[in-house]
Amino acid sequence: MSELTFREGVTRALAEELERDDRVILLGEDVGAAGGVFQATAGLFDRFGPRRVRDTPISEQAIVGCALGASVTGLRPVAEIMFADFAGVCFDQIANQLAKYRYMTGGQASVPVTIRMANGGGVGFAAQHSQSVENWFLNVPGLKICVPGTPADAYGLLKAAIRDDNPVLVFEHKRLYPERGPVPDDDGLVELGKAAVVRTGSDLTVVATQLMRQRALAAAEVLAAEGIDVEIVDPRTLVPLDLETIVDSVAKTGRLVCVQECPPGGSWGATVVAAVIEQAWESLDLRPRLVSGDETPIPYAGSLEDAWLPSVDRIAGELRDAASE
Amino acid sequence: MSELTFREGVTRALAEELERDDRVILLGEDVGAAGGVFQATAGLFDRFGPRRVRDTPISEQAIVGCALGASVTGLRPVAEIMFADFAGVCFDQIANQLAKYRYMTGGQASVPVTIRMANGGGVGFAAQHSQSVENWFLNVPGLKICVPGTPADAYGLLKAAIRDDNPVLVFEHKRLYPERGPVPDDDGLVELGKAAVVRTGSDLTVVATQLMRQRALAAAEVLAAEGIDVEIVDPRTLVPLDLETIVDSVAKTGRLVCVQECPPGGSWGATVVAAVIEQAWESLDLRPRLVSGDETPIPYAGSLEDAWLPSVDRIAGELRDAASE
Amino acid sequence: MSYSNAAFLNKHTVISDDENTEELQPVSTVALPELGLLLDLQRRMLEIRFFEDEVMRLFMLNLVRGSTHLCTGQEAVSVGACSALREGDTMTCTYRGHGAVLAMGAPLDRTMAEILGKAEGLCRGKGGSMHLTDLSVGALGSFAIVGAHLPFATGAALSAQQLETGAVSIAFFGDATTNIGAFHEALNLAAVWKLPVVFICENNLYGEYSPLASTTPVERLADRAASYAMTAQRVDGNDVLAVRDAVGAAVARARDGEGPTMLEALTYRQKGHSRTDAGAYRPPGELEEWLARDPIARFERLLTEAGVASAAELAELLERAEADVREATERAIAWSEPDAKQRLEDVFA
Amino acid sequence: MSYSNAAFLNKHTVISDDENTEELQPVSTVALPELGLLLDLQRRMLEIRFFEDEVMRLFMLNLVRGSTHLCTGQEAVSVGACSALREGDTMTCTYRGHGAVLAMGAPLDRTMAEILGKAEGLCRGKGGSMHLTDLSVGALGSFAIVGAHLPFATGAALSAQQLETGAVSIAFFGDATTNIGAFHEALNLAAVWKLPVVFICENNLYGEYSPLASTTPVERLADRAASYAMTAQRVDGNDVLAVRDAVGAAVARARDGEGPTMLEALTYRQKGHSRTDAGAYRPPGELEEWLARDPIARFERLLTEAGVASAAELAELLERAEADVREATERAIAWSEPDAKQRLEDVFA
Ligand SMILES: Cc1ncc(C[n+]2csc(CCOP(=O)(O)OP(=O)(O)O)c2C)c(N)n1
Ligand SMILES: Cc1ncc(C[n+]2csc(CCOP(=O)(O)OP(=O)(O)O)c2C)c(N)n1
Ligand SMILES: [Mg+2]
Ligand SMILES: [Mg+2]
Repeated sequence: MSELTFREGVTRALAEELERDDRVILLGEDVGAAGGVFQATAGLFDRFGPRRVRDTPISEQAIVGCALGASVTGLRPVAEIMFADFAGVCFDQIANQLAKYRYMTGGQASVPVTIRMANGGGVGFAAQHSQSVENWFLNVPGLKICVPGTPADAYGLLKAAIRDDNPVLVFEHKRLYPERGPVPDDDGLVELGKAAVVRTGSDLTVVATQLMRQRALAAAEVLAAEGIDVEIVDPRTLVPLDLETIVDSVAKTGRLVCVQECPPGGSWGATVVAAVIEQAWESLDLRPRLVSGDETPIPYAGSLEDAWLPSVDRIAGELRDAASE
Repeated sequence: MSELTFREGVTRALAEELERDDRVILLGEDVGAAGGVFQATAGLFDRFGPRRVRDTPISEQAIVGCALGASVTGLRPVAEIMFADFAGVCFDQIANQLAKYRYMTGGQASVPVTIRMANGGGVGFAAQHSQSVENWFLNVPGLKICVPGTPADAYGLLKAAIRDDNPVLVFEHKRLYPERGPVPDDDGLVELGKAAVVRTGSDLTVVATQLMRQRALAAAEVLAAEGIDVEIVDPRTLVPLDLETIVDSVAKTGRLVCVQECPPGGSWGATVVAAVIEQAWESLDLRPRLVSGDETPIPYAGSLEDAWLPSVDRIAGELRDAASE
Repeated sequence: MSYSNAAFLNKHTVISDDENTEELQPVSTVALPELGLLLDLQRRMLEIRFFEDEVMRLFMLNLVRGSTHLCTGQEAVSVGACSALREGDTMTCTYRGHGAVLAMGAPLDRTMAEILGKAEGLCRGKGGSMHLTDLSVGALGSFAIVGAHLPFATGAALSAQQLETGAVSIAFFGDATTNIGAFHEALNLAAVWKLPVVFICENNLYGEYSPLASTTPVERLADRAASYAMTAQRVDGNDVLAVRDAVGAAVARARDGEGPTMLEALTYRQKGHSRTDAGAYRPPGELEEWLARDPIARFERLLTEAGVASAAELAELLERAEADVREATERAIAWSEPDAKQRLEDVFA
Repeated sequence: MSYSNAAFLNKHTVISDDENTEELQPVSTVALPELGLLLDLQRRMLEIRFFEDEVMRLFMLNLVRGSTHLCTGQEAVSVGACSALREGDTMTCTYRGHGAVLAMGAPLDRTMAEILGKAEGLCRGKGGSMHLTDLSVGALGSFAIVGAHLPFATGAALSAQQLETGAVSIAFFGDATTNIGAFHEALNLAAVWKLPVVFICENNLYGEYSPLASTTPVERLADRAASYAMTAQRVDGNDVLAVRDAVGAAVARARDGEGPTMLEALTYRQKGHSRTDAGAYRPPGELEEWLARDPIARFERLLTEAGVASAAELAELLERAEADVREATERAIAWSEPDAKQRLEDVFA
């Protein structure tokens, strides 16, 4: 175990996979000489050279499409889309090309592409640089979706993503980059599709990812002091979704709350609620709840954004309600 | 009342709004001289001329962005994105620009843009021309979303969309274009955010839109013969969502099934289930269900696509199950 | 060389970059093709022509779903270009890609089977007419979103560059595709990374029902390559040897590490954009003019005039092609549709 | 004209399209500006300079959230261009748009208030540094997705054309933005519809940390206009009068129905890309070289040498600008943050 930041976890995963497999390459805007806008690729250009770590033009469609074409012909590209919100300008390449290539060709090729994107709000970047973009891709079969919430998961999921033979989107929450935590020194792969029970508890099941996992944990500590015992499950990947672990937890607690940073419409939380209801209706003692951001774009001002994002206080309040209903 | 096809309903709505308001213009690929790939704009170029009905290059980003800029400066553009799936190439313009412009500017302008798109499967167009694209935009606040299922709704929602001062996406299901039905001869506007109770019944509430509304109706007739009495609610717009009408129906029937053509993950059906649970948990006698397409891209071959899309048979089976559980 | 009038064969048209010199010029860069190859080119073009006729016939019989986009009249571009490739090279194309995929060597029967949505189809019936793909012959995909394959083509070229395979990636696309963002991004990326890729624009004068001039003020699309400091050339797209030479030269440059090329092949789509299109927008006489320049008839004349083959030999070639397509189609029709369960396969590896 | 050496003022640099003639040339198209205007241009540039310094200071004090992108060194482009507009004309720009928005006449205090996330901000605190917008002065928006505003700018021009308002739409964007798809689509649409829009590329040599040459093989970005048969010109972006003249001429053409123009203004970003950037990638000496060409110092020299204003008068102008910015900033700081409830407003009209 080493103590690393989330950002260092990402960098280490990239370095190890570049080292391990010549076919792995990185590409993206300023990922090379500059080490990435979030410094997540710092040092890799010097170490692996400009052919393996490639600076691109501001051409996200070309970045993703190039990664797809390269993956079908022998490389294992890891593309960076600087802010996840820029997935908008290459949405076709991700949703219509990358996600569907294998299927449309009847399985003729595998598509080992990883796309890393800085995700989420809470840092004052306003409406076009703060979204929880994983939710844009939930209705697009063919993509795996990673949503790490700790340095160890950032490291372990990214490595697993790079070794996976399918397109994997990895969302790195920008508020988490500086967060520290233990990261295993051995391979430390985190299997895609395996949730983590982050905290065991008997009163209530909370499902949360990324920044909200951290806030849910803090809220759980608040409630623990009040005698409410919260279980927290972090699915870590939304596709594939480890529904079993969630359902098992709900079977124990009878109560489900999904805590998410995005608006409720079309959210992963709504998807989880619908799926749990389908499989574990009998286990539910009370209505499942969503704790979400507002149904508005994300505002800039601190007073607005702070109110927009579910805070530890608000989460604690909702969990208290749910536990005592 | 006239008897019109869905397509004619669209054309009539466009003609009337072009006539009514000089600021209304149409733009899109081959919407002009050729009358549209689906012939939904047939005759309008001859009638209103090349300045009001504009053929564009194959440049969807430019089409949507141009519509946005024009809307802020005095026009009321109606853009056509030929196949809804092409929203992928202009996703940024729709989700990051159009949806957020008013909010990010603190309400300085309204954004009266309508985007029409041919949506959905069932016609053998394969994975890149068959998706239920409304689901891509559910987590993007700032857009209204129309999903007409009849000629009257195609007509009335489109007119309401064009007169609305906000961005409205109108999804026209391509399987429905040739379908006939009564269309009111007066203004016939359909208010955005008002569901229609398409069939009243007491055993089961079905929520369905577009092609699935038609199939759900057919399935309900099958079940009626078996003594099962199905109520069908068509929300007609997903944003704003008329939750009240759905909740009222569920209060009566105690059972909810959403029938949709898309995969379940991130679907509007999951969103409706989560919202109904939030508001009407006590009313539900049984677990709400989703009837959906598969979690795969949409296949080409008839034998595959027919199995992929919920059929009348499959819907009837699921409703029978739900009613008798 | 065993045929009598080789010099004649060298007199095909290369349209130079200077507007005023669109005349016959000898092409020197590529060695004169051998007899077998010449007949092969004609056979392939004929197969594609008959194939598209069959597709249309089957479409009318309701055996083809959705839409279909024929390349009739543009066979010389597909066949000329793909004949300049070697094993390991790759090709991407569009929904109008039947000809390109066949030109790479995809089997007639399994290609037709895909269009018919059969389990034996190239893509197991999942792709259909717009997504024909046969990786085993380097046909990496037919893409139905305009321009979406151009970034893909740069990726195949990146692999070639990075893995030092010596392979070249070519991509076919239409005139109207030069107006979409992905075109711009892909050409720029290819240029700045000096990727071994050849972008082949099939200028058939229309994007769907819109003539080029209504969607861009630029007439010579090859000029757009200048925005990427990229070498470009216009070529007579109805002259199979001219295309072969131009592509051959571009491919050779790419293999030598000299980077990408854009070619603009001037040609004409003899049928409508898709099945529903009767072509009402064509000015009178235009179709007839282009029919007179039909690439297959032209090459046939050339072959006879050059003494490569007799009229009888060419008639036999034609009959064989027709028969091959007919038999392949019969096989394809006889194959069964995929089992419904197969729709759940091939999502993830 | 009341100043003594008018001819001198006319000797600003226009960079001609011929590489070899980048020298001082008289500009004739635009009438010589009046005294008041000349001082106005300098005042605006000074205000922007001080404004950006204040933003940086406030950023360091943690009063500005997220990121911020200063236009220090590029003031002559914003000010010169916007001074060539008349009422009703519109402007769109980028995250690096403080200067452009101020140049259109947005109030210093409410602009600063927006950057500070105050309720009195131009956008009620919802937009922030990257989304400054003031419709009342024609500043239609600052866009944070590279290239996304170029289609928007064509839309504003379409309204002008369709509603026959005579208005012109201008759009500022960076050199690296010419590599993204939306740039290509917007310029083509503008050209084919002959829209009254002027695309002003601020070539400051870098996109974030990447020098231009690493992301495109094209050095003269104005050349890209040829892909749209669009008129284009390079201009010294650190010469406020040269910019004003070039934009003025383009705007006049646009108003006359002659369609769009692309201008490439050569300039330099004297600060990092955003707050976190120390500019390690700059070759030694480059910054110094450009500091020597600072647009404000240069124009000050010009004004004194031309006898337009004395050193003392210019010093007073500077002090006044500084004081205005300081006072506006103080007001902005004093204003309150928006009430949390306001986050739920302004989604729909
Ligand atoms: C992004 C996108 N927009 C629109 C379409 C619809 N569409 C299909 S083919 C076509 C015309 C393309 O014309 P061109 O590039 O000249 O190729 P051609 O069909 O002539 O071979 C259009 C507009 C599409 N498939 N993708
Ligand atoms: C689509 C998109 N990709 C990437 C970015 C991140 N980004 C912001 S500014 C910038 C550089 C832009 O460079 P240039 O166009 O030269 O403008 P400058 O910043 O120099 O004014 C990049 C890559 C973005 N905002 N949007
Ligand atoms: Mg064409
Ligand atoms: Mg720049």
